[in-house]
Amino acid sequence: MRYLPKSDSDRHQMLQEIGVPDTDALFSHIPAEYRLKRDLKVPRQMGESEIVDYFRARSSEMVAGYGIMLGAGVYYHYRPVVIDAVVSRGEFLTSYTPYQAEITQGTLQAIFEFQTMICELTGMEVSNASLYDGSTGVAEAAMMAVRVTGRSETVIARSVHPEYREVLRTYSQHQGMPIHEVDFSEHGRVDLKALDAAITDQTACVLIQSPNFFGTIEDVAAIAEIAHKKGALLIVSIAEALSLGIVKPPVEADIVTMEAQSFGVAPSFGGPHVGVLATRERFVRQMPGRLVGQTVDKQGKRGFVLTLSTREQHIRREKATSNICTNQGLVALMATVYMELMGREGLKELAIQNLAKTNYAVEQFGKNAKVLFPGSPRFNEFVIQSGVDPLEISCKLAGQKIVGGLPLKKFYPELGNASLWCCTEMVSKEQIDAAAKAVAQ
Amino acid sequence: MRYLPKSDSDRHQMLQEIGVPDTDALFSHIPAEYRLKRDLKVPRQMGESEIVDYFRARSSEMVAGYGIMLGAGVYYHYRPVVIDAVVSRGEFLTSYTPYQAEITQGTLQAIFEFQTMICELTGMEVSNASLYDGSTGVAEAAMMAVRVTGRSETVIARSVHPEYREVLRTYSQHQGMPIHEVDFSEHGRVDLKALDAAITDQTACVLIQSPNFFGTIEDVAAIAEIAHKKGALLIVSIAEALSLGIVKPPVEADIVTMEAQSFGVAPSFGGPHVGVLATRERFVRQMPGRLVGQTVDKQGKRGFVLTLSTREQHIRREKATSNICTNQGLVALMATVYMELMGREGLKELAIQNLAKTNYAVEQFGKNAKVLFPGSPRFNEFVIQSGVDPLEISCKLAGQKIVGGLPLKKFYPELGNASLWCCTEMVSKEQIDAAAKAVAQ
Amino acid sequence: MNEHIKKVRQNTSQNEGLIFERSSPGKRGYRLAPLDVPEVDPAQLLGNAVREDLGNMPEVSEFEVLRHFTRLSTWNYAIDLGMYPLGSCTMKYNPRVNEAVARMEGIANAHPYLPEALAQGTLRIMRDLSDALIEITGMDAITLQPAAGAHGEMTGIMMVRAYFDSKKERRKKILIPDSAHGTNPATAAICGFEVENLRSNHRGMVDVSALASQMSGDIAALMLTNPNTLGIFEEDIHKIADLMHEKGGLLYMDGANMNALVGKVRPGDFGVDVMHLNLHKTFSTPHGGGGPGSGPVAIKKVLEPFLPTPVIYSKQDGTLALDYDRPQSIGRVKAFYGNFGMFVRALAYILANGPDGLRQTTEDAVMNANYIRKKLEGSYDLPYQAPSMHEVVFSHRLQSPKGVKTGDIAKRLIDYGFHPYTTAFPLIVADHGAIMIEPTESEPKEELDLFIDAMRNIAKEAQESPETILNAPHLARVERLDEVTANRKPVLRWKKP
Amino acid sequence: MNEHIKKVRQNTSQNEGLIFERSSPGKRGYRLAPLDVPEVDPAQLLGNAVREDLGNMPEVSEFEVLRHFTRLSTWNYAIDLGMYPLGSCTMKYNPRVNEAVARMEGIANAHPYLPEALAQGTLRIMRDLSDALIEITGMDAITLQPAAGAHGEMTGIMMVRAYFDSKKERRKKILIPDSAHGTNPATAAICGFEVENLRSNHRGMVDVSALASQMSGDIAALMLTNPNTLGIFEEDIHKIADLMHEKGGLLYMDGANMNALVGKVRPGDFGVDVMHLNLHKTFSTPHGGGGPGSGPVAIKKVLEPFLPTPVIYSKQDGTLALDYDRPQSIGRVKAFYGNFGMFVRALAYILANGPDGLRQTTEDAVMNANYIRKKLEGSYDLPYQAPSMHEVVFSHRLQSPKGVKTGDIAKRLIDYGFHPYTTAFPLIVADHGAIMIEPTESEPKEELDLFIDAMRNIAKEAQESPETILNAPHLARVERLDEVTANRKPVLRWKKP
Ligand SMILES: Cc1ncc(COP(=O)(O)O)c(C=O)c1O
Ligand SMILES: Cc1ncc(COP(=O)(O)O)c(C=O)c1O
Repeated sequence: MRYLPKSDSDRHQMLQEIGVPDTDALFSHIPAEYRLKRDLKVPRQMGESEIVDYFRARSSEMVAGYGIMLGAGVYYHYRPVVIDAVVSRGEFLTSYTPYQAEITQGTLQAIFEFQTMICELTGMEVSNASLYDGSTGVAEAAMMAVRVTGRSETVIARSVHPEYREVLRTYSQHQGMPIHEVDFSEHGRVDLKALDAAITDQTACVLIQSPNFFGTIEDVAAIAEIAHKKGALLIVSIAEALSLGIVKPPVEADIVTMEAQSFGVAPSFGGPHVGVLATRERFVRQMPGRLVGQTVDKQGKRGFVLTLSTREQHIRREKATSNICTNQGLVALMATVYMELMGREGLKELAIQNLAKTNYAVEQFGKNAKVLFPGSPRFNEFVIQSGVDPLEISCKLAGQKIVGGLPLKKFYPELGNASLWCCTEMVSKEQIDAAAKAVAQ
Repeated sequence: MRYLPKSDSDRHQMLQEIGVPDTDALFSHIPAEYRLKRDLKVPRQMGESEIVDYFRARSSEMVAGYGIMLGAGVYYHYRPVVIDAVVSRGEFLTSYTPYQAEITQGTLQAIFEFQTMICELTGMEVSNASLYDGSTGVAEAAMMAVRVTGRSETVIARSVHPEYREVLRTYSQHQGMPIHEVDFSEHGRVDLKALDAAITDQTACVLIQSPNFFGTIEDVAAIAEIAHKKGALLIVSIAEALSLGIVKPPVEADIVTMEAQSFGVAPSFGGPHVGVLATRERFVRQMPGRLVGQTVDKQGKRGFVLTLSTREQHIRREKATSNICTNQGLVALMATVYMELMGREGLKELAIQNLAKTNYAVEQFGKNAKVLFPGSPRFNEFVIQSGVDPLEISCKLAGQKIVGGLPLKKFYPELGNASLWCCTEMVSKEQIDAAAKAVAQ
Repeated sequence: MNEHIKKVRQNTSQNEGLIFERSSPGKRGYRLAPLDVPEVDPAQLLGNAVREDLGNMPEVSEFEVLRHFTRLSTWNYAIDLGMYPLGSCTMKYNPRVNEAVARMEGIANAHPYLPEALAQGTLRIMRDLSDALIEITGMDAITLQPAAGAHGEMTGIMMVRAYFDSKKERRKKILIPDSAHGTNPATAAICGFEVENLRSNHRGMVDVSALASQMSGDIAALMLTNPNTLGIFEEDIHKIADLMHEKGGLLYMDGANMNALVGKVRPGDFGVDVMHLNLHKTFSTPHGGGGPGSGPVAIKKVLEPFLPTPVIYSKQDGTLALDYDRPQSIGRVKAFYGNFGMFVRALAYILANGPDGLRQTTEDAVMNANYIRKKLEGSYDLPYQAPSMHEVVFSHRLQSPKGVKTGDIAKRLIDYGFHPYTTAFPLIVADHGAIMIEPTESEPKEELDLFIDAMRNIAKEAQESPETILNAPHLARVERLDEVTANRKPVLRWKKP
Repeated sequence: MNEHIKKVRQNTSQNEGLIFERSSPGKRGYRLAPLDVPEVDPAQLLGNAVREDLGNMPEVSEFEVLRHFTRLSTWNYAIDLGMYPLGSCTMKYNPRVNEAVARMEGIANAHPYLPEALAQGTLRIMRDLSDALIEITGMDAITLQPAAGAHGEMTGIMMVRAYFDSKKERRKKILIPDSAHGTNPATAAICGFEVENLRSNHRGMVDVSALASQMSGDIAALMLTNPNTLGIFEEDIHKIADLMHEKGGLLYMDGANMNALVGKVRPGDFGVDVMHLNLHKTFSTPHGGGGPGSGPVAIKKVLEPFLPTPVIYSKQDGTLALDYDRPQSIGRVKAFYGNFGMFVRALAYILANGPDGLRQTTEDAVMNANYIRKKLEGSYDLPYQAPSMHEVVFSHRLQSPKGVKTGDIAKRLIDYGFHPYTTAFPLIVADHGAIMIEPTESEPKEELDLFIDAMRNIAKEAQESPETILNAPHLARVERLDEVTANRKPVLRWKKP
């Protein structure tokens, strides 16, 4: 086996030194009835070229070179090649969690920069080193709000990503954390009256997403006021991180939880992506996940360490703020590289391009179909109501190498033939025009 | 410009410190009439995504996923991914020629390993660090033979790669180095009688290729005897390095010059590939190109340096053994990684696979067309004589995603509709069968 | 002081500040393609939701970013540089072909909401990996959704809960041995269970009689790591499973240590009902400085109704599809289908190995651990004598009289050119003095010998010059860092001075 | 002794032997796909041409190879790690997008003998690059075939020779200034010319009066580097060109220093007849530890008939094709079409810059050199005072009285965290004491300041503690290596002990 650095004579010598006659002797203490006496039924050992062929065949069963107008939590943005150049370096790729700070300063400083930029972008004071993704981030944030407030209930907007809400439901089901959903108005934003009514003195947090699942930007300030008035925390989930390039950050929130896939991370059929949670300094000891802090070594030189780990499972065990251990380190590094490449001006410029593409698309689609939630500000997604099943539109577009919007019926039966479309900088005017035409009839 | 690490204020500050009012002042000593007062007419500055799009468009104008049965000096072999993982490391990729040994030990040791393995494979005693490619290697070798022998003429077999011979002609034309060509026999090998007749007491070297341009393996021992008998050196050029996995190395040669593209280097439309020259220890001071040698540092620790540089242009100027300076370092590193991955057994096993594929192809093609040079041993290429112009065959095969053999008329008009086919491990049985069928009609 | 160090020499290492310290207005690391649609006025479109500026986000050139991270990277240790003997972490070779195939366009660029007809390639990868993992574990079904080991634990324990809920049984507790990893109890808590500690016996294994007396109708499951975190195979595993099953309980296995078993022993064959795998350990996906991971959960038939949605299935026509209609499901644990990119890598690893390679891998991993054990016995105290599998756990008992603790020895290993072993657990090693070493199969004998030599030298130093160890590391870029201050006055982000 | 070093700290660096020292029979770093055709008996097929075995070729696993080279790589300095101020080498940022596009399948996998109809993409790349380079140089035509600068020189000088041959003129000599790079005279020799040395004047430029008197009907061409190797623009370039042309001679320009001119001045506009470019310098293709390079040769119309074959042209239908039928051609200088992979990278660089970026690049490169010059004047002797372009050449005159030579200062720079500047030439710097510094545009001000600080400190050390410098480097993995023994008793390969 080409990965194994041993010859038979190496093995022989080592077994001799161990003092056993053969390898089987090393397994002889395992009850014989459990020892496997046959080969595993997995494909035979393959050459590297065969492995490449296998995956090339799988890859060719997918779409390549298409204009994909799907968003809904996973966004197509151009990924600068420097990202892969950095994360492919063995020193990052094959390093472990930086528990041993003295020889993982590279990873630690990168995370410190990540935390800093997440704070700059979200308007929060502290950020963790990452969570699994945006969906589990929502669950972790709600659990954190419960710890912070001592209250148990979560009021969540239906305009939050449906799968994020499902994950919250899964996490909360056995923790005595009732979840209440609040509907959206005809503007595709949280129904503020209903929200106000839903909050009780047991409400730990109000949880919204902005831009929300429909691409609409919520009135965060108004919602914050409603939540805070009743002593609940406001949690804002952000699924499209790029929106922060041009949309005001949710500074009124108490916790921001974000999916940062837009920052240079490949869609990769839904993962690995990277969640992150940011909040106020005063809540730092209730945060889930790893934190990197700055310190000095014995000589007074600046250095970085994992810190406040008494929050974590390896110290606190069942009393930890979360059970998370392995997080999304390398993906957070991708996002870090992306944020540094794009920087202060690039994120803004790109966000404006997304606005422009989407604005153009809304105008074009609007000629042939009903665009829902008019009047509300949106970032790079919008919902249309078509005469026919959106799947039919998609079929028509496939011939032009375009993948159309996401049918919403499954998540929002009341929206009928609605579908959710996304226009990032990766979709061309021609593709938008073609799609807008297909929507007609 | 995103590559430039300066802000305008950096520039301003630096110009101030230099003591000039603006950048133009730094160019003011250049006669005004030569200063360009307009923009260069090159395409406007592009975003990275646009650059990728441009090259993706070019790439899609080529063949992808085809079975390519072309060889003729450039061979398709599987390239293990570790090669690119290694050469993509900035420490190798962006390092200069290792003149400063103390901080380029990585490159130096790798070259030392390269030189060692080239010696092991070719049966020579010393190898240089690389030359541009196999074709210039032939020219350098002939010039070296002239220096070594004090004679002026080269006798070269017509079964040497036609483009290699062209390069030799170009190099030698102004150096008083007459070139004589010797024909091949009906066995597709050097005509030994003609060779014997062509050698004079002014012959510095006999230059052959084995496996030769037709894929046929020359009788190196017999040729060596003929050459040596008359005091000429024997130079053996190898265009298909992989042949050394199963074909006896040309130990009778005085100089071996090789193209090592087969060792993990992409075809890349003909370059960069990597030439190398190996020879006997006693000729070392007449070798062209860089050499790495082992030595020790002040503490007695092993280390490596560029050595014997008094042969080279930067010391010897017009008396140097060659004008070569920049060589093919990174490509030699690719070959080094490849040779170490494949190693003693892998090169052999792969070479035998190539033999088997080609043998099978010869059998199949032989049913439908005349395979030339029967009876002579061959490695992974063979020549067929078809009824129709080989381009017609290629056209037929294109529909099946196969690129057929190379028409030989251009190089060998006397061979009429002959074409040169290559079957490496990358060509499947199905493709061979399809091609053999197409040759019929 | 450092004359016995054979594995490394000193060299220069570039300094590099924070990226913010390089920022200067007007520098750019990007350039966008020009817009092909009419420009817009953000303020007009967004109203008061428009953002003014991006605060102190950096402005740097592309080259500075590349050089910044290249320099930073050189401050890291990595498997690619040398042995990484972290016990319980299985720091094995991360094959480069895995990275290559995960970046193929159709794969990397696949949107999770592509219509199924356009996503057969990715679904096939999931199915093929699932089949292989089911065979390897000897279980009946699997979900690939969990993002890491702890997430898998949560998924598994929630399925346990759902199982009892479906039977209207209300069991309140999960049994967890004292040797367990911290995520086990933390997970139980999230799933609404109380944690009951299960004692280990003097051999470092589950105390079967304690289990017999503790096991009751109130206990939903036992969370067992096998081999356990001492690297010891629970020889009484059949009794343990029987005991659990007799009282209606389930056996959960933390599969973090599957690298000791693959191809040799299958948990499904020794009574496990539910278990997670760590693709980022056993199946070679890279650790990436902390993640991403992937923690599939394999189960026996009885738990199948409770799998998270969606579940892959084959349609009549042979194409693959996703089933969302599973009323007894515990629900989703993550958006989409899991850390798909890790599935690609794990499957590539399995294909590269085949049955023979997987078995040999396990054998080599166990042999390497036993070789280290043999060579370090005497130099370090071995608190548990039972046979070792893929890792061996010593204690600092012989060194602590000199004030030298496991954490100090770990730091001194850095000077010797190695990453430290695991120090944080298992907690049952007396005085928390665990020296937990897992070499994996990826280390050649020469590297093991250097490690053994380093450990032996340090043992000697502990007797002869303990202060050398207590002040280690001496040869790293930074000396020992002040974690206490970091904790007390947390500085968690850069601020503009 | 090292307290003034700001740019680096000490760190550990892994040791690694030769790969042969890791070899053990039976280890494998590869696995082939199974053969899909009948097996063969090599001995039968090849007869006595069959090979027995492969001697001492190594047998190692894949992971060992990866780790081997990863470790080796960490012993190298690189642009990615810091400034690489090698004069005449233009060690600039090698953009990563270049690497990505060069690896696209259709491009990397293109066989040079593909039928033209299937190779339009690669031919288009060659044409687009050719057009851009012709515009940048202000010349009329170009060949991309030469593999590096020296190869380009040879191609260009052969065309000069062919030009005179076509006119039946037999000119025997090439004029070369004493400041020239070694490849210039070496090339002239290969082309069958005698080399005549041309003196520089006290300003470091061509001595025009000397040229006037030396130029004759026997001289085919002047090989001039401009800016020359002192980084000085030949201000009398028009006179020089006129002098050459008046006597029927040609002006060859070594374009190694084009990074000082691109977008600002075009050689074609100041009288150059033939010149080469180094894509691996000016156009950002990576140096790769010694190569590959690419040395296109741009020419004026009169030389066009002599271009190497083949030459690209457009057919009626707009497709591109290769013309092999050029009776006056000098012939091929290399198989196929040149180092095509470098064309891809150079074109990507040009596209990334555009006209504005190319000009700014040149301006920054010249500014950086002048900044260094300004800051190091006083600390080091500046033998030639003429304005500097992209590089500046000092001498060791102020240090040599203490026995400290340019080569020593260079070694001490290693301790300060920098790669040395160029020491080997230009030879006209008295006593061969050149300190030739080319920062390129890629260095930020902070890096330049650190370099300046290092150089100033070393200048101080030269006065106060010269032995520190003479024994440098102190902080690298190895100390100064014994080149004398290496030369005297060459050990050029490993041998089985
Ligand atoms: C025994 C054991 N269980 C569980 C885990 C948690 O796995 P993860 O980090 O993937 O969440 C670990 C990880 O270190 C472990 O060693
Ligand atoms: C001025 C000058 N001319 C020519 C060359 C030779 O170029 P190459 O190394 O590409 O052959 C160099 C290379 O260093 C150079 O600096």
